[in-house]
Amino acid sequence: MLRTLEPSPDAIFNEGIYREFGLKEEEYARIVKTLGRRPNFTETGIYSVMWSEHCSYKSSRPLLKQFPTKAPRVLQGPGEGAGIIDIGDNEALVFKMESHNHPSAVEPYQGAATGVGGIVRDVFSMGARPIALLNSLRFGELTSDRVRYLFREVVHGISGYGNCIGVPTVGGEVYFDSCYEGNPIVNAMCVGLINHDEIQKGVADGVGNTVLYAGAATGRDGIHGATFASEELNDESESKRPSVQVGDPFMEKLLIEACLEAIHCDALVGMQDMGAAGLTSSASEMASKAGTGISMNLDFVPQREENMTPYEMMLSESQERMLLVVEKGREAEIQHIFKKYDLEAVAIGEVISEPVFELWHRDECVTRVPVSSLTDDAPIYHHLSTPRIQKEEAAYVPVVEDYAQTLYGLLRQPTIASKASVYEQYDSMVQTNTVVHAGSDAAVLRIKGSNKAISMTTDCNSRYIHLDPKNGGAISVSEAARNLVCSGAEPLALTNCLNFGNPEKPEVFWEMEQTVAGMAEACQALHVPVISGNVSLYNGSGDSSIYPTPTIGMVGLIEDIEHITTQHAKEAGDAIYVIGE
Amino acid sequence: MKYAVIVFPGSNCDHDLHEAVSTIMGEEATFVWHTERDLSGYDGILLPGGFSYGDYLRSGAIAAMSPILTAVKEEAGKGKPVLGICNGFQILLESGLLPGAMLRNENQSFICRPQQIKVVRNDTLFTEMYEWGERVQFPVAHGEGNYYCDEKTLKQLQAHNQIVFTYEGNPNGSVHDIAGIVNKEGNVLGMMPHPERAMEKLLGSEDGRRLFQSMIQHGRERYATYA
Amino acid sequence: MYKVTVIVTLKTGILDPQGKTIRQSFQSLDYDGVVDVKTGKVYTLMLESSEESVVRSMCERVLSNPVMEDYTYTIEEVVPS
Amino acid sequence: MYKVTVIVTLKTGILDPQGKTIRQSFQSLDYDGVVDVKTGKVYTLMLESSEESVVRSMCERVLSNPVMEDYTYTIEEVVPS
Ligand SMILES: Nc1ncnc2c1ncn2[C@@H]1O[C@H](COP(=O)(O)OP(=O)(O)O)[C@@H](O)[C@H]1O
Repeated sequence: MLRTLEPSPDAIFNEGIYREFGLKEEEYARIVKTLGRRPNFTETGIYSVMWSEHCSYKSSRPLLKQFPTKAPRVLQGPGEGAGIIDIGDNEALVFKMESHNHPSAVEPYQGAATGVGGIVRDVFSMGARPIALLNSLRFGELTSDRVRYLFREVVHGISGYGNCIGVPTVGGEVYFDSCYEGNPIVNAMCVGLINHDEIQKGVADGVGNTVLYAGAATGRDGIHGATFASEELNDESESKRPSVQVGDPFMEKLLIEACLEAIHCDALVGMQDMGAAGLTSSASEMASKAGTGISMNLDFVPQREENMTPYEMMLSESQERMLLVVEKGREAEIQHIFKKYDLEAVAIGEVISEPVFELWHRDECVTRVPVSSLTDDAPIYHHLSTPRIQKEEAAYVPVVEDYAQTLYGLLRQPTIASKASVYEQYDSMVQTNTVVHAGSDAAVLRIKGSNKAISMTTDCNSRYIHLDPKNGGAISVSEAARNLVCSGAEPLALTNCLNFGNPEKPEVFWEMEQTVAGMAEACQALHVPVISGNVSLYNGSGDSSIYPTPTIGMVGLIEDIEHITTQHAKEAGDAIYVIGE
Repeated sequence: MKYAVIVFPGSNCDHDLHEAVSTIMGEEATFVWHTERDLSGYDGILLPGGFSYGDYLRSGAIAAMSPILTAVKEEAGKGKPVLGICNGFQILLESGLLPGAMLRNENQSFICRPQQIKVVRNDTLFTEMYEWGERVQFPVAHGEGNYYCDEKTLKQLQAHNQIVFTYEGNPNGSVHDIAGIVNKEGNVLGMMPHPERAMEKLLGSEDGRRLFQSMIQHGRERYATYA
Repeated sequence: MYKVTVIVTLKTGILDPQGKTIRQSFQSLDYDGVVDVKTGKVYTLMLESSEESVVRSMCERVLSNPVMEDYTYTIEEVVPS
Repeated sequence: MYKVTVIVTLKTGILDPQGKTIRQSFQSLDYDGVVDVKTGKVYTLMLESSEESVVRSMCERVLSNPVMEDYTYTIEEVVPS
């Protein structure tokens, strides 16, 4: 059996194996102090993922506090799978944006596809029907074969996944700049529609209630954190185990329908998708939010591969999986719904009163740690911040000899040129709500059964932010708001994805501080709260970082479909006005 | 009139089609899950677009093997209208209800946009309300809409007047610009473009309405003769 | 246990745009002498029995569409490890 | 002229949703004893030369993504007819 080959708690300490999990000295010491003992292999893995930047926001949490998150219409701010904003008539919009940059750099098709899958799960796990997808993509210059390949396959991946699940992709943006050469940016946003009384939360409430696992079986996908793979631990093929996650949009479509049917069954207590750090983060977060504990028996976890260890099951990032908490004794009602869609929903554990996270495997307790130590009490870092000194350069004054040629030259720039070849690969019309398609400032969807419409856009001009992070951050938010207003909408709220370089570099951290401050200021001024978001750090290749890229996804409300406006010129002879400075 | 909208795992235009018939045309429409085996209570059968079974294997292939297709064939044999749109068309091809097969689009990519379509037959039960040769606008949205058949089959399609819609400006490489065909009897129509997405001016086109109107009108007349 | 490898290719005469695209990308990467590229699909089935009539029916009814595709298969006995 | 047949399959452990769905559909069609179905792609290249190092590089750079796929190939000399 593989597990017997796992290093012992003492070996993990003596040989410093925890470092290979990405844990710092003080973090390991903190775990030992919390537990009053040395963590075993599974526990070390669990802490390493829960305390990773991705799950704990340990570098960015202090900065995010600056964002205004409250407003009369906000029904759910940051903290749940996605934010929720009221649009009246008992209806609300659920939305969030997320990055899948690193997976897309390795396997662009699957990286982008699973990025879409993940953000869609965040939305329907709240009980909302996903009604629109947007994205924001950035690549190096199109002059290299590798970049062309990444660009083509990322777009195919988004189209392959989004089209299959029947959620229209209605907008987005594509930029090309050499700073993204080795590290493309793939951010996906999903918007869902929900009735107020259908809102679900990811909570493990009610001691004794059952924890159900639904969807795809768990494989060894995405287990990469620990590079310990010392050859004596595993045989050769094992050590080369691939970590690429493959998406199954067909499974996702079935999950959407099953979960949205399940929310009408009052046996359902809570629901959350298994995203980054899969079973570990979903289960511990659900318990943390309810102030309960959770105990799971890993023998019952559906497995795609043989001899999976607790470590592998807990860190797997297999896609299309959901965790549900269901009233004890009423499991069959929920299972019946999943069965109709040929989906498994298996009881794997229960909610317990003691606030611990407890895992059993083959009659052995393999993990027992306080829930809060995984979530709320994760470490926080206040990194050093040093202003990046902008080299003083004489203002560039272009010399334009032939305006027509210059204009053609500009229009030929891939960043400026028409993106029709991209967005025509996306089904933008399914669900028959799309009134304004990609190609205008913002996409507009009508809300069936009402006179209302909603408008949405993704924006970020990272070059401005590179030149002046604070102003640039404010400009991004303002640009998004302007795009909505131009479509006839009142901006309601935004989500964002903060794509930055390595926060341990003082200049990068300074950029983050400044950018977030600028964004927050613009949000305050425009009364647009931030209701969800995501942070992606360590973007860059070699020694260089990407430009600061805080992608904004903003959503607005159009009270009357009569007010919908598009940017296209309508008729010869119409007058043109310039408003503003 | 009462229509069945067949739902396969992975169908995703089922609701759009249902709404087109019910909310917009005001007829009765019922979702029928793919495991059912009896469709005798319906006046017409609608196979929606989407990605049945994820389009795994070949688009429409796995759905074409599901039990309900036997019932679809039975009702088609009785002369009831059967309409397959997009994935529904692919299912009709894979099940042999219509001749030919679908290849991937020539440019290898999914394509979604409004498309000009020419009505080349207006004497089918689905197209009576169009002018002959009329250009209409229906959106297309597919990755495998490149209709293929061999020379002999094409000759037969032409000989029996089975080509109903053609593309103006072929978006996917289809043989003879074919966008939609009927069976010899004229009661089974498969088409790649989406008339159910062309029901409202607000969304860009309402040219699809007359297709459903024709079908419903025909059903009423048929009903009247039998009654 | 039997390992059946089924190869499904487009019938001759049917345009294979994907093959053409791949041939072009070989060219742009300076691989000379690529005269033709054809694409197809492979299915590897693990079966408990190896009756050829069954395998053929699986190929014809499920794995290929005779309107546009041809198939070939090989059967190999494998000893489970 | 050489005919090179390249078979590209997913590495073990990588999810093959298509294979899984096809296996289930065999079951529902009452083909028993189908233990596993894996899907892959096949490329038939016609090349003017058969240098193995070139073929391997074509497989690695163009025909497969080494992060998730394995490939095998066979080379066969063919006399143009
Ligand atoms: N990746 C994408 N996905 C969907 N739509 C896109 C994408 N990229 C660009 N678009 C659409 O193309 C239009 C033009 O985009 P862009 O060239 O970035 O101009 P701008 O930023 O001035 O709107 C926008 O309406 C946008 O929604």
